[in-house]
Amino acid sequence: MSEPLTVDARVAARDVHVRFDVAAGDVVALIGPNGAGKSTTIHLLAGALRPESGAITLGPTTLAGPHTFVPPHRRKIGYLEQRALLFPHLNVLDNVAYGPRCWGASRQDARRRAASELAAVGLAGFETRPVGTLSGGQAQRVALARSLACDPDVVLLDEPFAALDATATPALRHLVRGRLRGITTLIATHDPLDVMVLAERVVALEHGRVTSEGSVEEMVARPSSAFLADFVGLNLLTGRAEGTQALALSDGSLISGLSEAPLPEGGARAVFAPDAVSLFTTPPHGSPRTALRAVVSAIEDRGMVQRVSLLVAGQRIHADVTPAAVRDLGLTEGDPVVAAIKATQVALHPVPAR
Amino acid sequence: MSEPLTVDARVAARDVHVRFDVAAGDVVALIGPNGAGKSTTIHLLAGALRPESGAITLGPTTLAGPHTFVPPHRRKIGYLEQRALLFPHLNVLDNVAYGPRCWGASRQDARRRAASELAAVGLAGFETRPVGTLSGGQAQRVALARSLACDPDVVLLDEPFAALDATATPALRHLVRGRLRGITTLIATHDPLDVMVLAERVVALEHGRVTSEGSVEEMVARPSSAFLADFVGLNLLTGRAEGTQALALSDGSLISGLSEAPLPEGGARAVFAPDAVSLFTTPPHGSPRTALRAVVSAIEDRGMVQRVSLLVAGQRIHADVTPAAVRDLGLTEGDPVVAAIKATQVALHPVPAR
Amino acid sequence: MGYPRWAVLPLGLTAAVLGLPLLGLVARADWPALPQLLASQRSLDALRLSLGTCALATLIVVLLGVPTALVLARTRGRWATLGRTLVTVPMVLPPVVAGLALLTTLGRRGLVGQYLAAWGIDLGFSTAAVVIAQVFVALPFLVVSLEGALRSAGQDYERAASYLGASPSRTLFTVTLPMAAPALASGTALSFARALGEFGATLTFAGSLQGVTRTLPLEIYLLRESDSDLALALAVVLLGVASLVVWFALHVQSRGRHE
Amino acid sequence: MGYPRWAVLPLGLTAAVLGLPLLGLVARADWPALPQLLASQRSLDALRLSLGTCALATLIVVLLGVPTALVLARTRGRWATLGRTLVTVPMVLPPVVAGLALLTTLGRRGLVGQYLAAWGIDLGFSTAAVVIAQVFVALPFLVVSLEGALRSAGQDYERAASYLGASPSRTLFTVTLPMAAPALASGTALSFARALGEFGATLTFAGSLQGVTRTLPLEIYLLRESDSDLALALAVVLLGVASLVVWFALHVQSRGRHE
Amino acid sequence: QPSTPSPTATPPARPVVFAAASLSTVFPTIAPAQYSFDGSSGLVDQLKGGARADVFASADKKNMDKAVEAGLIDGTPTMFATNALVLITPADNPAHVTGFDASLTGTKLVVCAAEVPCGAAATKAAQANGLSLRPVSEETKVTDVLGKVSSGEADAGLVYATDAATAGAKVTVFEIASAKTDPNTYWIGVVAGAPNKAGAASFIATVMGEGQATLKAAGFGPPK
Ligand SMILES: Nc1ncnc2c1ncn2[C@@H]1O[C@H](COP(=O)(O)OP(=O)(O)OP(=O)(O)O)[C@@H](O)[C@H]1O
Ligand SMILES: Nc1ncnc2c1ncn2[C@@H]1O[C@H](COP(=O)(O)OP(=O)(O)OP(=O)(O)O)[C@@H](O)[C@H]1O
Ligand code: MOO
Ligand SMILES: [Mg+2]
Ligand SMILES: [Mg+2]
Repeated sequence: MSEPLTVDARVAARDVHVRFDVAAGDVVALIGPNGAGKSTTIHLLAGALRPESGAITLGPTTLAGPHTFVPPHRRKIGYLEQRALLFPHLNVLDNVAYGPRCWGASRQDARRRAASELAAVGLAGFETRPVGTLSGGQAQRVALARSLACDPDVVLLDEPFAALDATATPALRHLVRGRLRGITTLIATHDPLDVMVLAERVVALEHGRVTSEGSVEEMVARPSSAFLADFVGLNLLTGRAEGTQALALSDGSLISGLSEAPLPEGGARAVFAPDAVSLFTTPPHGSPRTALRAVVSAIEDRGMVQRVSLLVAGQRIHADVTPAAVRDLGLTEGDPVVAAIKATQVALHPVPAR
Repeated sequence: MSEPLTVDARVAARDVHVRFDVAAGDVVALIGPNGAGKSTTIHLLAGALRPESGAITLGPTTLAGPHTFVPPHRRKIGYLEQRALLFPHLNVLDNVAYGPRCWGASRQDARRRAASELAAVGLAGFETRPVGTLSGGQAQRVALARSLACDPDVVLLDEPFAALDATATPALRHLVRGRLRGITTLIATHDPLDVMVLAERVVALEHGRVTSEGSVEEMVARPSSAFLADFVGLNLLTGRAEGTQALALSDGSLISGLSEAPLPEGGARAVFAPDAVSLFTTPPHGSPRTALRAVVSAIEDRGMVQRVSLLVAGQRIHADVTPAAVRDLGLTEGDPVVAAIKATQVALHPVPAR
Repeated sequence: MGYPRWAVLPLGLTAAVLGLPLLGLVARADWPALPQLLASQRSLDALRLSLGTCALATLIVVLLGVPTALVLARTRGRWATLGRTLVTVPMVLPPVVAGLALLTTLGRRGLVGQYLAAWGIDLGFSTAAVVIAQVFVALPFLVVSLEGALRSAGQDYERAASYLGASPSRTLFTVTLPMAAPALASGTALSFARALGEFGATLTFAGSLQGVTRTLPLEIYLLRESDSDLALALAVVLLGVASLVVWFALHVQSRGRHE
Repeated sequence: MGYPRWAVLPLGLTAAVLGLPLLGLVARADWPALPQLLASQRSLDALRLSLGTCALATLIVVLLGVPTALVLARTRGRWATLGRTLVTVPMVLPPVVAGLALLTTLGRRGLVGQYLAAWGIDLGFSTAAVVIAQVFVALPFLVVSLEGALRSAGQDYERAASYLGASPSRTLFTVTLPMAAPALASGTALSFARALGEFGATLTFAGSLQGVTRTLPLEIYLLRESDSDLALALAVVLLGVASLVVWFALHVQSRGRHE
Repeated sequence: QPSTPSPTATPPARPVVFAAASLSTVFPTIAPAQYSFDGSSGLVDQLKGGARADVFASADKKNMDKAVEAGLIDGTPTMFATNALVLITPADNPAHVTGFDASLTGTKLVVCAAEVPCGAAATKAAQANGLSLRPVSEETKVTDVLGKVSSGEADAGLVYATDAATAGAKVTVFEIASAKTDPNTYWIGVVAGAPNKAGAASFIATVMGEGQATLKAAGFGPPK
C-alpha cells in the first residue's frame, strides 16, 4: 500500500527549492529553523501549493509536475497543521468522522471509527461537544484524531505536539508511532524527541534548501551544520535489544536504559544527552548502570562546556563536561576513558520499523 | 507601577472556579493538564470573559465584580494567545506598532518602538512583510513582540513558546524574562522550563480548580498531586550565587552548573533532573563536579525506576535510579550517601526578581 | 461588548428612518376595510401568486447564485472584477427598464425570444414571465452579498476539508455553505424580499392579469388608482407576510448555529 | 481550485440571465439619437442630480448602516432577530408604497412632517426628499449584507485588538472595517446601485421637477411616454455610469488587499 | 425634445405644474413652467401629502373629482382636452385584426385595468360595441399597453389616440367610433393655496388659448 515519494520542487516566491526522496513506509523528520521551509514543503506534498517547476511523485503516480497536478482531495493524506482548524459547525465526533465519510464510509461506520480515534487520543466522552468549547490542547488532539481517521497513504504532520500538555505528549507520540507503522510520513518538528522516537530519516532544511539528509543515526553522529548539531544535542547508539531494558553494542558491551514499552527483539536505539555522560578514568562503583570503554577522539571548547567526542564500539558519542573536569582528568585525544551513563537517563526505542 | 492581583472567579458553564492571589510584580506560572482551565483563567484576567460571580482586582481597581467590569481595552495587558492572530491587513511593523498607537504614541514613535521590539525577537528586516507570508513560528514571534510593545501592567502568556523552534526558544525565553522584571505576570504553560526560568510562584489547576499554589521551590519539593509531580520532574535547590558558575547551600556545600548569563549576586536556583543524580557510597573521582552529602529519606518504587528522596542541607531532592542500583548499593532510609551531579546537567538561574 | 457604545446612536437613526415610515403606513391604512379586502378573490389570487412565484424565483436564485458567488469569490484579477461588475450592474436598472430589457430579449420578437417562439415556447403574459422577471432583479442581490462574505471568510477550512478527502463539491456543501450560513440566509432573505416587492419589471415584461401575472405589488398599485388608503392596507399585508418569512428564515438560521 | 468544476455551469446561466437582457437593451437603444439626447439640458440635469443625490445618499447609508450592521451582528437572541427582520422588511415594499409611506410620515401633513413644517422645515418635493427616499430604500441593503459578513467573520481579531488597548471605536475603524472591506465595498456598491435605480419612491415622495427632483430614472420614465427607444438609450447611459462607479469601487478594493 | 418657449405674456415667475404623465411631451411646448409629471392618482396623493403646486392637470375626471373633494382645488376645474380610445396592432398586424370587432377573439389583446381611466374607457367601448374582451393582460398604465403592442409582444391593444401618435409607424391604428363620441376628458385647475396664483391663472389661460392648437397637433381632441 505504501509507496516511495520523490520530491523536487521549487517555489520561487518563498525562495524554496527542496529535493529529497522518501522510501516507501519511511518516517522522515523535516527539521530546520523558523522559516526554513518545512511548512512549505508539507504544503507542496499536501497539494496546497503547486511547485513552479520540478515534480513530486508517489510511487507510480505523479502528484505534481509540469503537466499534472493531483488536487489535495485525491491524495490520500493525513495532514495535521499547526492550527487545528476544526469545523465550527460540526461537533467533535462529526469532525473526526468527516474524513471517513469523504472516503465513502457509511455514516454509522464513520462515526464508529471516529469514536475509536477519539478514544485513542484520550477524548472519549467529548463526542457531542461543540468544537468552540474545547481548550487549545483538546482541539489539537481532535485534529490529530481527524487526520488519522481516514487511513492515509501519506501522513504529513506539522508540529503535531506543539500545543499539547507535556504530560500528554509521550502517550500521544507513542500512539502516533504505532499508527505510522508502514505509512510514508513526513513530520516537521522542533522537538528532537519527535525525531528520535518517530523517524528513521532526517531531512534538514535551511533557507529553503535541503542542507543535510540521512538516517537519524548519521545525522546524530555527524551533524553537518551548526543548526543540526545544536538541534540534535543528543547521543544515539544503535545496537540490538538485549532483554527488554538493555541494548547490546557490536563489541558486546551493554547499555541499560528505560523504554516506554517493552523492547521488541531486533534493532534498538539508545538516546541520551551528552551532558548525561560522566567520564571516569577507572570504572566507578555507584548507581550508574552503564560503563562503556571509550577512546577520546576530540575535545572541542564550547565556552562554558567542553564537548568530548568519544568512539564507542565504532560509533561516535559526545560527552559535555566542564573545563575543570577536563583539567582534573587530564584528558587528551587518544586517551582511553570509561563513559558512565545512568540507566534512568537513557531512553531505549525500537528502530522505527517499515 | 505594578500592582497585586486577586482572583476569585467562577464560570459555571466551563465548571471553572479559580481563586488565587498574585503579589505585585510576581511572575506566576499557571499549570495543569489540557482543559484544566488555564486559558479560561487568562481570559478572565484579560476581560474576554466576565466571571459569573466573584471578583478580580488589580491593586485598588476592581477589574471585574458583581457591579463593575473594566473592558479589555482599559486593562493595560500584554496578552499572547495560542494563536498569533496577526491583523492580516497590516504589515509586520504596523501589527507591532498597533498597541503603542492605541495607548497614544505618535505614528513615528510607535513604529520606532515596534522596530526595536521586532529586532528583539530576531525579526529585524521583516518590517514590511505582509503577515500572510510568515511561517508559523515567525508569526508567533511577531505576536510576542506586539503584546510586549505597549508596556503592559500585567502580562498574560498562554503557551507563548509552543510554536517556536527549539533553537530559538532559550533566547526568547531569556528576552521575555528580562522584559517581565517587575511586571505582574501569568504564564500558562506546559513546559517545566518556563516555570523554572520565568516564575516565582506556581498555581496548579485541575478540573477548573486551584489544586495547589505556592512558590516554585515548594511545589518542586513537595508536589501535592500526581500531575504536579509528573509535571515538575525536576529538582530545585535554592541558595546564593557563588561566583558566576556555582551556588552555595546553607551548609556551605557548592553546586556547579551552567547559566545562560553570568549569575548576578544574590539568590539563585539550581535546576536538574532526578535522573541526573548519581548516588555513590563514597565520593567518586570523575568528571562530575558536584558531590553533595545527603541522607536517604524515602525510597519509592515507580516501576522501572526507584525514586530516592534525599535531604540536602535541609532541602529535598530526588534521584531516579534503577532497582538494580538500589540493590547494589544496599540503600535504605537513613543511609548517608554522596549525590553526584555533573555540572553540565545543572542549570543555574537567578531567583526571578521583583 | 463587541461594538462602540456610540453605535447605538446611528442604530437609533436607522430605526427611525426605516421604522417611522412603516409606522406611518400602518397608521394611515384603511383598517376597517381590510377584512373585506382580504376576503376578495382578487387579493387572495394576488397573494397566492406572489408567494408561489417568489418561492420559485428564490429557489432558482439560490441554485444559480450560490455557485456564481463562489466562483467569483475564488477568482482574482481582472476577470473577477469584470464578473462582479456585470453582476452588480443590473441592480441599478430602474425596474421598468429592466422589464423593457427582458421584453426586448425574451419577448416574441426579442433577441432570444424569436427562437423560443419558433420552438413554440411563448413566455409573454405567463406566470413563467413573472418568475423570470423576479429572478432577473433578485439574483444580483444574492450573488453580491454572498460573494463578499465568502471572500472575507477565506479558505482555511476548505483546505482542511480537501486534505480529508472532500471533493470541491463536498467541501462546498459540508463546509463552505454551512459556515457561510448567516450570509447565505441574509442573501436569500434579501433576494426573496426583492422578488416579493418586484413591480416594474413584472408589469412591463409579464403584464398584469388576475391569478396569472398580477402579483401583490401590482394589485396594490392598481388598488391605489381607486383608493390609496385601501392600497396601503394591502401593502401592510404584504409587509406582514414578508416579515413572517424573513423572521422565520433568520430564526431558523440562528437556532441552527451553536452558540 | 477553490470551487467545484460544475460551478461554471450555473455561472454561465447567471451570465446569460443577467447578461442577455443587458445586451438586448444595448442592441435596441436608439444610438444615433443619443448624442443629441445627452447634450440636452434635461438629460444633463437629470444625470447631475442623480449622481449628486446618490453620492450623498450612499454616504448617509454608510454612516448609519455600518454601526447598525455592527450592533446587529454582535447581538444575539430575540432582539437581534427582531432588529434584523425590521431592517430586511422595508426592502419588500414596492417602491411606490415606500414613497407613500414616506409621504404620510414626512410630508407636510404627515406624522412627523407636520412638526417639521411647524419648525419651517419642508422636506416634500425638494432635493432633500430625493435623498431621503434613496436612503430609505438603499439602507437595508447595506445593513443586511454587511451584517451577514460580520457575523460570519467572528470576533477573534477584534478581541486581539482590544487586548492591545484599542477601544471599541478604534477596533471598528482599524480592524473590523478593514477586514470586512470586501463585504463593505459590495454592500456600498449595492446601496449605491439601489439608490441610482430608485424610481417609484422618489416619484411619489419627491415628485419629478427638472433639476430639483427629476433623477435619471424619472427622466427615463418620462421619455418613455414619447419614445421608448430613446428612453432605452438613456437607460444605457445610466447603466454605463453605474458600471463605471461599481467597477471603480471593486477595483480600488481589490488593489487595497494584500494578496 | 427641445422646448420652444411660447411668446405669451411672461408671468412674474414660472408656475409649478403637476400634470398627468400623458401630457409630458406636449405641455412643455405650450408654456414654460416647472413641471412634475406622474400618473394622475399619484399626483393627487402628492397634493394630499402637502406638495406645493400651482396647477393640477388631471388625465381624467375621477382624479380631478378626488382632488376637489379633498379641497385641493381653488374654484372649479376646467376641461381642456379630450382623448379618444383607439385600437392598435403591431405595424404588420400579425393576428390580422380588422378593427374593434370579433376579429379580436383569440388574439393576444392587452388593455388597461378597469381601475385606470383608459381601462374604464375600454370597458365602456366594449359594451357599446357588444364585445366581451378576453385580454391576456390588464395593464396599469397606458404606456405599458403601447409598449407591448409596439414591441410585437401583444397582437392588439386599446390606447389613446395620443399614445398611438407617439408610436408612429410602429403600430397600425383602428379608430373606434363609439369612443370618439364618449372620450376621456382632461381637466385643469388652480391648486388651493397656490403660492403663484397669477402664474397659475396665466398658465391655464395659455392652455385654453393658443395651447389648443398644440394639443390638437399631438392627437388630443377639443374639450366638449
Ligand atoms: N504564504 C506565503 N507567501 C509568501 N511567503 C511565505 C508564505 N508562507 C511562508 N512564507 C515564507 O516562506 C519561507 C518558509 O516558510 P515556512 O512556513 O515553510 O517555514 P517553516 O519552516 O514551516 O517555519 P516554522 O518553523 O516557523 O513553522 C519563510 O521565509 C516564510 O516567511
Ligand atoms: N468557549 C467555551 N465554552 C464552553 N466551554 C469551554 C470553552 N472554552 C473552553 N471550555 C472548556 O473549559 C474547560 C477549560 O478550558 P481551558 O481552555 O481553560 O483549558 P486549558 O487549561 O487552557 O487547556 P489547554 O492546555 O488544552 O489549552 C475545558 O473543559 C474546556 O473544554
Ligand atoms: O398618465 Mo395617465 O393618468 O395613466 O393617462
Ligand atoms: Mg511551519
Ligand atoms: Mg489553553
